[in-house]
This record gives sequence, C-alpha cells and structure tokens, in this order.
Amino acid sequence: MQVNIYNKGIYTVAGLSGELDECAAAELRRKLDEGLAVPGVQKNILFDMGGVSFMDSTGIGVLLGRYKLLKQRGKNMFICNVNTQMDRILRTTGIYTIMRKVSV
Amino acid sequence: MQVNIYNKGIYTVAGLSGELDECAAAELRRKLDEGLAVPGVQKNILFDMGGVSFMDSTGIGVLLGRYKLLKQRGKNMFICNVNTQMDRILRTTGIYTIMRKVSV
Amino acid sequence: MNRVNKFNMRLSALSENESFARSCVAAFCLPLNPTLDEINDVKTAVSEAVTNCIVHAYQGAEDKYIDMSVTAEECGRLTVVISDNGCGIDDVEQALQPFYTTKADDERSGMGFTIMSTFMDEMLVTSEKGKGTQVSMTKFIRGARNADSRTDSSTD
Amino acid sequence: MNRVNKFNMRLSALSENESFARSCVAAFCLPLNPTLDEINDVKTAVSEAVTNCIVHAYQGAEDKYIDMSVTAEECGRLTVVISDNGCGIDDVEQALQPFYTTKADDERSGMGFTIMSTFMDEMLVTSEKGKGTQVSMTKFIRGARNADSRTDSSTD
Ligand SMILES: Nc1ncnc2c1ncn2[C@@H]1O[C@H](COP(=O)(O)OP(=O)(O)O)[C@@H](O)[C@H]1O
Ligand SMILES: Nc1ncnc2c1ncn2[C@@H]1O[C@H](COP(=O)(O)OP(=O)(O)O)[C@@H](O)[C@H]1O
Repeated sequence: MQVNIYNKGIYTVAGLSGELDECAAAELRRKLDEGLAVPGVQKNILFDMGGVSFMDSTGIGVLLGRYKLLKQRGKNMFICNVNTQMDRILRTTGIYTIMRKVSV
Repeated sequence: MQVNIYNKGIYTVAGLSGELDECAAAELRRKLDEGLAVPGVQKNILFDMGGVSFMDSTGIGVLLGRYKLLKQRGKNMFICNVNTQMDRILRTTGIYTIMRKVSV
Repeated sequence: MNRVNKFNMRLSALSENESFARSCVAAFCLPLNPTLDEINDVKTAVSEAVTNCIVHAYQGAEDKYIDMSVTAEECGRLTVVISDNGCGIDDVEQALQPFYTTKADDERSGMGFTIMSTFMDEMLVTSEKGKGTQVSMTKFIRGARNADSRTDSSTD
Repeated sequence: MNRVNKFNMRLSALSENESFARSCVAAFCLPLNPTLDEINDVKTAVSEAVTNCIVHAYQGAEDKYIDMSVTAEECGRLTVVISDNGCGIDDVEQALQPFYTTKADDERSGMGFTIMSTFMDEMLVTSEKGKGTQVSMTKFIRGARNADSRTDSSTD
C-alpha cells in the first residue's frame, strides 16, 4: 500500500491507497508508525481512505492499533473519504465511536 | 456483445464492443448477419474493433465466416481500431491478407 | 430450470492469495448480475475466511492449502464454502463473538466472523480441533432476481 | 529460493466460464508483475484451451467439468495445465496443424493450438481417444525477471 503523509490545516493527513488486507497490513503498519513519529506531526491525525479500494477486518485491526498508539502520544484520530464497502465495515464494527468521520 | 451498424463515408461500419469469445459468438453472428442484410448497406463494410477488449480464435472464425458471406453478396470487408492483443492474433492467423486493416 | 455453475479451487495458503481468492469469486458471480454492493459484500466475506485460514489455521506456514467451493445458481443463490485442514477451533460459539480473537497481539480485531455473517445471508462454521475448519456462506444476489423478474414481466 | 504459488480448479464446462477462467489466471499471475502484453497472451491461450474443452471435448454437454492447474514460480515461470475427460483427439499431430478443424461448419478457425503455441513459450498436448485431453503450457513472465534483476542490482 501507498502512504502519503503531509500537513494540511489543523490535520496531519495520512493518505492511504491500495487494498487493505492481511497481505498489505505489516508494510502499512511500518509506514504509518514511522511516518507519524517524525517531528512536525500535529495533534490531529486524519486518515484519508480515498485511495483504498478494498478493506476487510484486518484493516479494522490496523486502525484500532494506530488509534491506541496515537492516543498514548496524546493525538486524536479522524477518518475521511470512506467508500460504501468500507463504511459498512466501519459501522458494523463500531469504529466511528472512537474515530470520528469528518468531511474535508 | 454490442453491435452498432451505421453508414459513414464510403463505409457501412459495424462497431463491435465487448469480449469476443465462444460464449459471445452465436449472438454476435446473428446481430451481424441480420444488421448487414438490410437495405442501405454499402459495398464496403468496415468492422470497427475499437470496443473489443478481448478476442481469441473464435473471433477469427466469426470474421472469416462474415468475410465469406459478404463476399458472396459482392461486398468488401475492412477492419480498424485493433488493439495489440487482437493485432497479434490477426497477424498470426494471416487474416490481414483477405481483410485489409485501415485507419479511419 | 435453475441452471447451476460451479467451481472448486485448491490454492496455496499464501497471503497474496487473499486478493486472488476474492477476485475469483467476484468474477465468477458476475453472470448473476450482482450490484456493486453485493460484489463487495461477497469479496469482503471471502477475504475474511481466507485470511483466517492463513493466519489462524496454518499460523503462516506456507506449504499448506485452502479449499474453496463456489456454486452460483441461476435463481441468484451464491454459496461459498472455504475450508482448511489446520488447527481447528476450540470453541466455535466463543469464536463467533464480536471482538473475540486469539491473536490480539497481532492486532487482529476479532470481527472476521461478525463481518462474514453481516455481509452474507447465512453462515455456518464447522470445526474440529486438530482437523480443520469449514465456513459455509450463502448470499442471495438480488441483482439476478430483479433481472429475472424483469424478463418475466416483459412476457405479460 | 524459488517461491511457488499454486492453484487447482475444477469448473463447470459452461461457455460463460471461458471469461471466468482467463480472468482467474490473469489475477493469479499479477504478483509475477507481468506486462499487459504478457497477461493478454496468457488470457488468450487459456481461453483457447478452455473453449476447446467445451466445444470439442464435450460438444456443449453441460454437466461436465474442466480441470485447470496453475503454478507461478517466483523466477517468472507460469505453468498452466488444462484438461478434460471428453472425447479425446484421434491424431494430435494433425490437430496441431494451422487451420485444421473438425468443426468447420461451426465456423471454428482451426487456429486454437497455433495461437496457444505462439502466445506461450511451450505447449504440450496429450490425448487419449475416449479418455480426454490435456494441454500443458508454460510462459516465462519477463516482467518478473526484470523486477528480480532490479532487486539484485540494488544490492551491488
Ligand atoms: N480457519 C480457522 N482456523 C482456526 N481458528 C480460527 C479460524 N478462523 C477463526 N478462528 C478462530 O476464531 C477467532 C475469531 O475469528 P475472527 O472473528 O475471524 O477474528 P480474527 O481473525 O480477527 O481473530 C480467531 O481469533 C481464531 O482463534
Ligand atoms: N480438448 C479437446 N478435445 C477433443 N478434441 C480437441 C480438443 N482440442 C482440440 N481438439 C481437436 O483439435 C482440432 C484443432 O483444434 P484448434 O487448433 O483449437 O482449432 P478449433 O478449435 O478452431 O477447431 C479441433 O477441431 C478438434 O478436432
């Protein structure tokens, strides 16, 4: 998976693209954990899922894992540009209660 | 498969789209043989393959079959907008010797 | 007549086959004329079941295989059976609970079975410790039913 | 190490499965990083072999099946074996001739085997009258070789 990390307004955006399944998860974790640990990362982290064409429950695990890690470092996590399939998974798993969906 | 038949300049164009395999062949034959038998069809018939995303040797059989039929009725047959995969098949089978490739 | 199309597939238990398996099932059910949402539901459920074989049943061992058996009936019923001969599940009832996972350390969410049963119409899990696990799922593709009824009404 | 990925598939001998079979093989060889031309070559060859099972081996009978066995080796070698247990071929040497067909009335071109052997690197046809036919084809995906050599050179 591709990950692009950049600052935009109040957010540090992590733009993801590709298919988020178990095959992709390890590399994605590494890229996110490295990319979001550098100086200049803001308090609010926005996961932009616009480029993600597929996600299954492995993706839920990855998001929850990042949420816990970022929370320890005092960061807030948001999510945007979720397609229909992903939205259904996020709703089914109740993720939105801890990670607010925003539109930017 | 979709077939659109219309007159354009010196040609009656048969515009094909879809995947030309054995599964599609019977319907395609019927559409072409009906559509090219109506009044107003010109002497030069141009098969526009621009919308064909896949073709195998079944397609060669369909083209050769149309060629014979149209020849009996005094028509000439041409072909255009052939993609790389199709072009390779048409060259391998020597089809261009009886059905000239034109660019329109 | 309810025409039936069928395939059985045995594939290596490698994680790159997660995407392969879901693409295959998606391609196979296209003649049932599914909606995009229906295709995505099926792909998601297949991905969950295949992932479970790789990460749980075989714990990543690579010389193993997964069996997938898929039936598409003209009436719109799609049946997908995915099985492994891996470690099996101790307590299936417990495994089906939302958020239950034996691999929390690997950041598994425990939502695989919940998603399978939400996204498909029926799900049945059979497992025997040390023998393997079989997940049998059914979905009724409404896209196909609508196409059928459209054909019917045109004969009025 | 030459990692190997593999699947075997048994599918109904229905003409809608021509496109399904070629899509499967195409999806499966994606991790070998093929060029678009290479994918199209493989899809064409698979389509020819599967079509032959349906129209020649089983003459359109619908309760039959086709076996497909596909191996992708990390080195780039893709092997596809497609077999039926249909009528078999009398004289394989003759069947391989360009334009030879026993179904000229159905507008078959007789170019199926010619295309398979042109589009793949190797082809072997085995057949027994009344038992069935097996077509074994190999293609070396150069896309993968290039990717490998790129990896190698980066370690210089
Ligand atoms: N094919 C399988 N073989 C063995 N155990 C399995 C299999 N599928 C699921 N399980 C067990 O059931 C639990 C719940 O599975 P699931 O709901 O898919 O969540 P997750 O995969 O995130 O753990 C797994 O943690 C595992 O212990
Ligand atoms: N799987 C098969 N079972 C039986 N006969 C076959 C099979 N494949 C090919 N043949 C025979 O070989 C001939 C040549 O096949 P091919 O080159 O593919 O051309 P075509 O399919 O256009 O006839 C066929 O006409 C048929 O008689």
